[in-house]
Amino acid sequence: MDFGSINPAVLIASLMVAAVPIMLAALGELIVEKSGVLNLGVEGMMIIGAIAGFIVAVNTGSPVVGFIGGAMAGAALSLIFACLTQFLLTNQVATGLALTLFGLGLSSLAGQGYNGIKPPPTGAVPFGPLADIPFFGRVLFGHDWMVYFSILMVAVTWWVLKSTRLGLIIRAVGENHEAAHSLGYKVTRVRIGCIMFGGAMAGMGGAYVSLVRVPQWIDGITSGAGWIALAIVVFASWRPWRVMIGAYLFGGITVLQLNLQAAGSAIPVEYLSMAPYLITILVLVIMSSGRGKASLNAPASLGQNFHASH
Amino acid sequence: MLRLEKRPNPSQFWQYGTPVVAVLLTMIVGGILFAMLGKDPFAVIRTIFWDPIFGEFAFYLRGQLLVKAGPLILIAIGLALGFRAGIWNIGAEGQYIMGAVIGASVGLAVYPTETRLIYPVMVIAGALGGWLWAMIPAILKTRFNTNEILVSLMLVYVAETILAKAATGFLRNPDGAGFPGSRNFSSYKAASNPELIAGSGLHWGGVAALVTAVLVYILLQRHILGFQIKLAGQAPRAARFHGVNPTRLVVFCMGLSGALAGLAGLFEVTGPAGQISIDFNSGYGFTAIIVAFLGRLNPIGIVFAGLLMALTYVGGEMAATNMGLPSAAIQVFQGMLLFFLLGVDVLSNYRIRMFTGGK
Amino acid sequence: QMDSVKACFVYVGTIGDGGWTQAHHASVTKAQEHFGDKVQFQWQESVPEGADSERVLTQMALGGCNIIFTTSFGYMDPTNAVAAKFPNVKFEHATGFKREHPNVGIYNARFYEGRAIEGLIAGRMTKSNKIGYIASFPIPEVIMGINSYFHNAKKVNPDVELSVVWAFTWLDPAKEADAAKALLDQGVDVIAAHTDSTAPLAEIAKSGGNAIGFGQASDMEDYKPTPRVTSIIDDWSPYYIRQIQAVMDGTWVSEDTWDGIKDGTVGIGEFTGLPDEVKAEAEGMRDAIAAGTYHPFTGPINKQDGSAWLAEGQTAPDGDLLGMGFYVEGITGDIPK
Amino acid sequence: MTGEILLDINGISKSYPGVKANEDVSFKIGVGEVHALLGENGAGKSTLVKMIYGLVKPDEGRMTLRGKAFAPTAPSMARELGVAMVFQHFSLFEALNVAENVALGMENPPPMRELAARIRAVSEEYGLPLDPSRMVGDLSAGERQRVEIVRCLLQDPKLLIMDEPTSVLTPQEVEILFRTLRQLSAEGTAILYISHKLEEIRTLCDAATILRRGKVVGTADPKQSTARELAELMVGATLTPPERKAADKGEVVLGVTDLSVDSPIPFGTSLKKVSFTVARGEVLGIAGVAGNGQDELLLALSGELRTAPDKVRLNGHAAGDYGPSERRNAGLVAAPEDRYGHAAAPDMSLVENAFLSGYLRRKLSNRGFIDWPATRRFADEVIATYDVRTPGNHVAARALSGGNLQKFLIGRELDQTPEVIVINQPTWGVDAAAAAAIRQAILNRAAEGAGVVVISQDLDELLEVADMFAVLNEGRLSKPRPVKGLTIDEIGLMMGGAHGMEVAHHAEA
Ligand SMILES: Nc1ncnc2c1ncn2[C@@H]1O[C@H](COP(=O)(O)OP(=O)(O)OP(=O)(O)O)[C@@H](O)[C@H]1O
Ligand SMILES: Nc1ncnc2c1ncn2[C@@H]1O[C@H](COP(=O)(O)OP(=O)(O)OP(=O)(O)O)[C@@H](O)[C@H]1O
Ligand SMILES: [Mg+2]
Ligand SMILES: [Mg+2]
Repeated sequence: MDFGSINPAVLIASLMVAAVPIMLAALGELIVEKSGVLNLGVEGMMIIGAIAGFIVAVNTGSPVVGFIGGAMAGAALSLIFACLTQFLLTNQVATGLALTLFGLGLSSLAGQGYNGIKPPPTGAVPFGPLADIPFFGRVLFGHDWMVYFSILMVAVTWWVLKSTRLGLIIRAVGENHEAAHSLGYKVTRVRIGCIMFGGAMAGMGGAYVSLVRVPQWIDGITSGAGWIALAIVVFASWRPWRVMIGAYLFGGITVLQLNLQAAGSAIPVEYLSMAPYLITILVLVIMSSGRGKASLNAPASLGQNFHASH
Repeated sequence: MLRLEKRPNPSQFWQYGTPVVAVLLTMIVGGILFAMLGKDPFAVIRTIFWDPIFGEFAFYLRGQLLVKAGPLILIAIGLALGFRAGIWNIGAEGQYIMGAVIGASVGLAVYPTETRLIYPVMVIAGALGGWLWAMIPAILKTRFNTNEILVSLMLVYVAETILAKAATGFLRNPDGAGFPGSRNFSSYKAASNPELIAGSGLHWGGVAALVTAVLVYILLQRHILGFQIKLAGQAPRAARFHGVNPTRLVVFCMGLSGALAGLAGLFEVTGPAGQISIDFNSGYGFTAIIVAFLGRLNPIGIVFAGLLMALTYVGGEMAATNMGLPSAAIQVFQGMLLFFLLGVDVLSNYRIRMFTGGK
Repeated sequence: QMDSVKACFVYVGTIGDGGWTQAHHASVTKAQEHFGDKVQFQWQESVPEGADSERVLTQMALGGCNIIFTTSFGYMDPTNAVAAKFPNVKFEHATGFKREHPNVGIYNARFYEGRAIEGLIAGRMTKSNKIGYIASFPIPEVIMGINSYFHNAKKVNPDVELSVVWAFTWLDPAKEADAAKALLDQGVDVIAAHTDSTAPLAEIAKSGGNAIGFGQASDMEDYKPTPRVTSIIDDWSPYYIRQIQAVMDGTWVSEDTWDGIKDGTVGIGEFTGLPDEVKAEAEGMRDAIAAGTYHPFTGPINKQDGSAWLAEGQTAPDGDLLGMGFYVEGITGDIPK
Repeated sequence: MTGEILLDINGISKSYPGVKANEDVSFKIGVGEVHALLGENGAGKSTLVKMIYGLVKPDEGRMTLRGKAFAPTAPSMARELGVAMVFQHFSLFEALNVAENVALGMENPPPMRELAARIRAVSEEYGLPLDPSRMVGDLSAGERQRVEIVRCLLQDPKLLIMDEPTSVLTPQEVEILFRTLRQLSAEGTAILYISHKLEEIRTLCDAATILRRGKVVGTADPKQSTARELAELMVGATLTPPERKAADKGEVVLGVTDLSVDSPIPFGTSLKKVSFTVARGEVLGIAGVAGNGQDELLLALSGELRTAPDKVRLNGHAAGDYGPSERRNAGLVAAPEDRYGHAAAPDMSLVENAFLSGYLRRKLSNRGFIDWPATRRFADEVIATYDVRTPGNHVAARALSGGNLQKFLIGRELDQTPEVIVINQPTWGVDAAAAAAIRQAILNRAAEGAGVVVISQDLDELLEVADMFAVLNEGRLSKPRPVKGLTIDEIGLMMGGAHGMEVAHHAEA
């Protein structure tokens, strides 16, 4: 095998970009799950974000506005999920799956006429001479602003969950919704807020795919990234920094397998292309098998609906 | 202000009424969508729901409903058993592929031997293939407490790679000039799954689906295993108190749903699809999840849901060819159907009350 | 002689997939413009290969289509199966090899001719002597393209090395972009893609002018003048117009058509961003192929394992190409089995 | 006591579908007064206090607090006006630490560091020491209650509502709690105190209001009334204690030796070397504060948790590795504490619930196929024998009131001709009349020769039904002793004292 020709700086820089969509979506889902809700519709919200972000960016000429549009579209779609699960008490698993189906179809409808268009470019942040530092320049200072924004969001979600009253309330609602309700917290309202935040983050992640990663609009452009994001939340045992690690790991494997191919590695291609999924499964097994802190960190009322009886 | 109030007992009326309400609501909102796309909503709805059954070409399309619904029903029934027990196998697509690949491999390995034994052996191999693929998440769940939703889903991607490898490599038709795809089973009598009654669309897969529906209905209504499945889903601790072994239940439900998905794959690949090809799987495993919920996780309901879903596909295709409706619109339509069904389901367990002011 | 003809098309993707289906649909639109009201056009997107396609074909045949084009390899068996039941309807299957009934024709395009021109440009333009190819699935069509690309690059630049990345997908833009990026990271500076989206070009565009690529299936003119330096444009419209006209005239017969640059089916996009002498050389090859004076696979060519394939001056027989399952000499790595 | 009125409740009514939870309820609480609210299960006590706390909105009626109209629309509003509440079922978050739990119950909590210091200070002051950084899931029930109380104290409440605070405490812990409450009362905080334990009410409270079926049926001065008078006021009838026939002890039917199991419940308590025997005709009462391994013991006896074969012996046969079905076959029936979700499936009908545990001993299935007619007959038999009030056997279990469901579930187990009966909390949340009936049924089975294990937190109940008495404390079982001659103080010591609270209080006093 020829690892020698793979430049680690280049590899790390690539994986940081590859990880942005799943990282954003996984952070959003982390907050959703922390509040006790399991939304399996991440893929649908991502792709709606991808098309909405694309349409907005193309029509306004501003990628920034595009990302905001993607976030708003993701949040709007998640509102369907929120209404169904929080008011009509539908099964969260089924509703999430329906959301994905619906999002895929809707994005394709909305995207008609946007094929083959180039979106306005999201350029690298100008770091000037910093970018020329050997190794670190390439790894740290050559990216577009969304890469830094995604890392910032990791820090923000971590800080909010750990150190703010809002975070405390979110965790309380996800831990024991009956008790939170008795103390006078609006369980349903908190959850709807979290679901919409999750939708916005997924939408923004999707917009990153159509505006930066690819960048263009094509049906089904997110191709399963939402599912990976869900896996990463479990992998991270509901901790923001680990979401970052997980996203980088998955992004890293994806990038590495292609790099290995390009470098003419002797590992059969099929195994390389299965590798990201197999390794994800392996990591899930390792994370969930410990009966330690990781499993206790799962929100206790995850996936259960709450209905205030009075 | 509207408020929900839990019914002491689930409403019998709404249990049957909700699917009808859901379909009607979907027609109304779907109609608005079609109108927004510039199509005549009434014509589209008629094309989707009426024409395949009563229209000009109904003689052909009615059979096709069965062809399309067969695998959906077969897979959905297996999934529904698991869903009832709170076991979320959403990787049926992978099990479907593996059933087809393994079943087809067995048949192709003995090509061109013509004996009556081949097909039954292939059927068993197909079920086994799906079963094995489902055992991976089952065992990881029972041994390591790994989330089966994610594992079964990841395995779909792995199965797709194996399928590509099968189509371009180990199962490739040696007489196919190097093109991808296996031999076509329609030209290998002993291993094929033809229409049983010409023009009816009924093949062994459809028979299996109907038989399975009846058997599973009996299982759920009359057999202790069915009772245990329902119990485990509704009250897991009560199930353990009753004496259910959760590990065994996971293995049973995952295994059964995997085997049924594998069977569906085998029947499909030897029948309507005809051959292993790179993209022979067309999402039945995922659509079946919707069918399972549409059928309210009840085997008889699933038969109707499968036919309804087939109707939206077949009718949707007609609307697409004849009226230029984008295929995505049908997908949106199906998504809405599921939303409405899940949403109005609340009526069977809750009453809606009007409150004047206040709480 | 028919007054009104209904021509129907079965697509494997959506008409907005940016690649294969979009190119077919663009050709259909051209044919539509050509015929105006005389021909009624119908199409169905996203038809899965297998049982669903058989139903769609039957529905179309029942619905009065006079000629049905099935535009993906996977429709081969269903096309023949339905054709057997509707002898009065003409069927045209793209990229396959089976013609079991007199009402089935098959058609394909000699994309390898375009790959040869891309190879020539790659051989001339690479500075690192590393050129890349993003491949979809290991099937003859793709292997043929890889061989043509590499062989013609090597002819003008004996030092050139080829990296192939198998994406195992026809369309997955994120993966295609990653594949392009991986190739760029490995120092590759010319990339041809046999997948459908513009993602590889978009990725190359980010490299700041250090690498080039090609339009695939459509011109992808958004990336002109670089990184897209030329393109292979699938233009099926000449064929569609010809066959539909034949149905109208009552002169349609089953044929096996493999058109190339000469017939306009393989369009070579405008050359942009190339030095004049390379551009001239590429134009020369294009014209020679069109004139039939140059065949991209002209011996001597050995197989990867060193065994002889084509002798000096011999050109590849179509049969060898259509079933191609080997690399030519000089390519490293294995075809996934 | 100044005699100044703090809270005036006037004509409050609240209806739920099918029940009037409160009807025209009126009474007054003075500043610094300890006021008891008495009533049977379902009398409407919790509903009333939830209205005072702003969690439920009354349909009718007015309240005034210090003479000003008081109509809280949310708990936060009630808290701001000086009302604090300790819930009947804890409102705590196991995966959060003490300080976070406290912060969640406060309107404007100070920064965590400061809050932790204040928790320490206040908890010391009232003799309820707490470590703010500990995870609540790791605390004992008594400690958890301290968290609830400290949460209230930090807000300087004018009115403290306590909904059945002592059901989870040891007698010594109750004593300490009472000292705290008296201290608060002396400082001018009024306390609204709900309990079924009438002796407690008599020692603690200054006044009592008695509810029956949502209505005020009387007031009493607890200090001047006997417990029996109070009880009869609550029930509205005279009570007869269960009667027991003296039965001969037979041979040992259940033997447990050195049983140690890890708890499968998050934050649960593992069992440590539990040993005891039960003979035919004998009733072993196991007392203990909730969360000391009762659930685990039931699981280990019912077969839901398996152990090495010789740890549990049924009729002399090693049965530790038997699952629930095998143990039923061997003659053991069990009734878990949690009716909704463990002993019964709430959404299933009574018939299905009858099948749930009765299918083996009542032979309700044939080669795996369920005999529904026979199951219906079994359900009807239980309904008739145990006076279960229900519209029919087809209704969902959750549609029954708690007491009626409990009668059904106990009856389901007792009507299987069992040889060993294990029951956790037989009368939890069941009113006096039904409780008496259930206890009588248990004693009847013992008289017929079954060995019985009753796990309960209600000492009075155990003293009433048990021959032998043991205490489960942090997963360890004390040596069973004959009930005759035991004193409450001895029992309290068996229950593990006050988990170190005493020390703190004495130091302060
Ligand atoms: N700034 C950082 N960059 C990279 N890794 C970090 C950073 N901060 C923390 N980590 C690592 O990420 C992992 C998870 O940290 P995270 O902050 O999500 O956990 P936490 O919420 O602090 O949980 P705990 O309270 O158990 O520490 C740890 O292994 C930690 O060492
Ligand atoms: N949210 C609710 N919905 C419907 N009915 C309710 C609700 N809450 C209470 N009830 C009913 O109102 C009545 C009074 O209940 P409440 O909880 O106030 O009784 P309680 O006196 O506190 O009883 P316990 O001693 O068991 O705690 C009961 O019949 C109960 O079933
Ligand atoms: Mg109460
Ligand atoms: Mg009570």
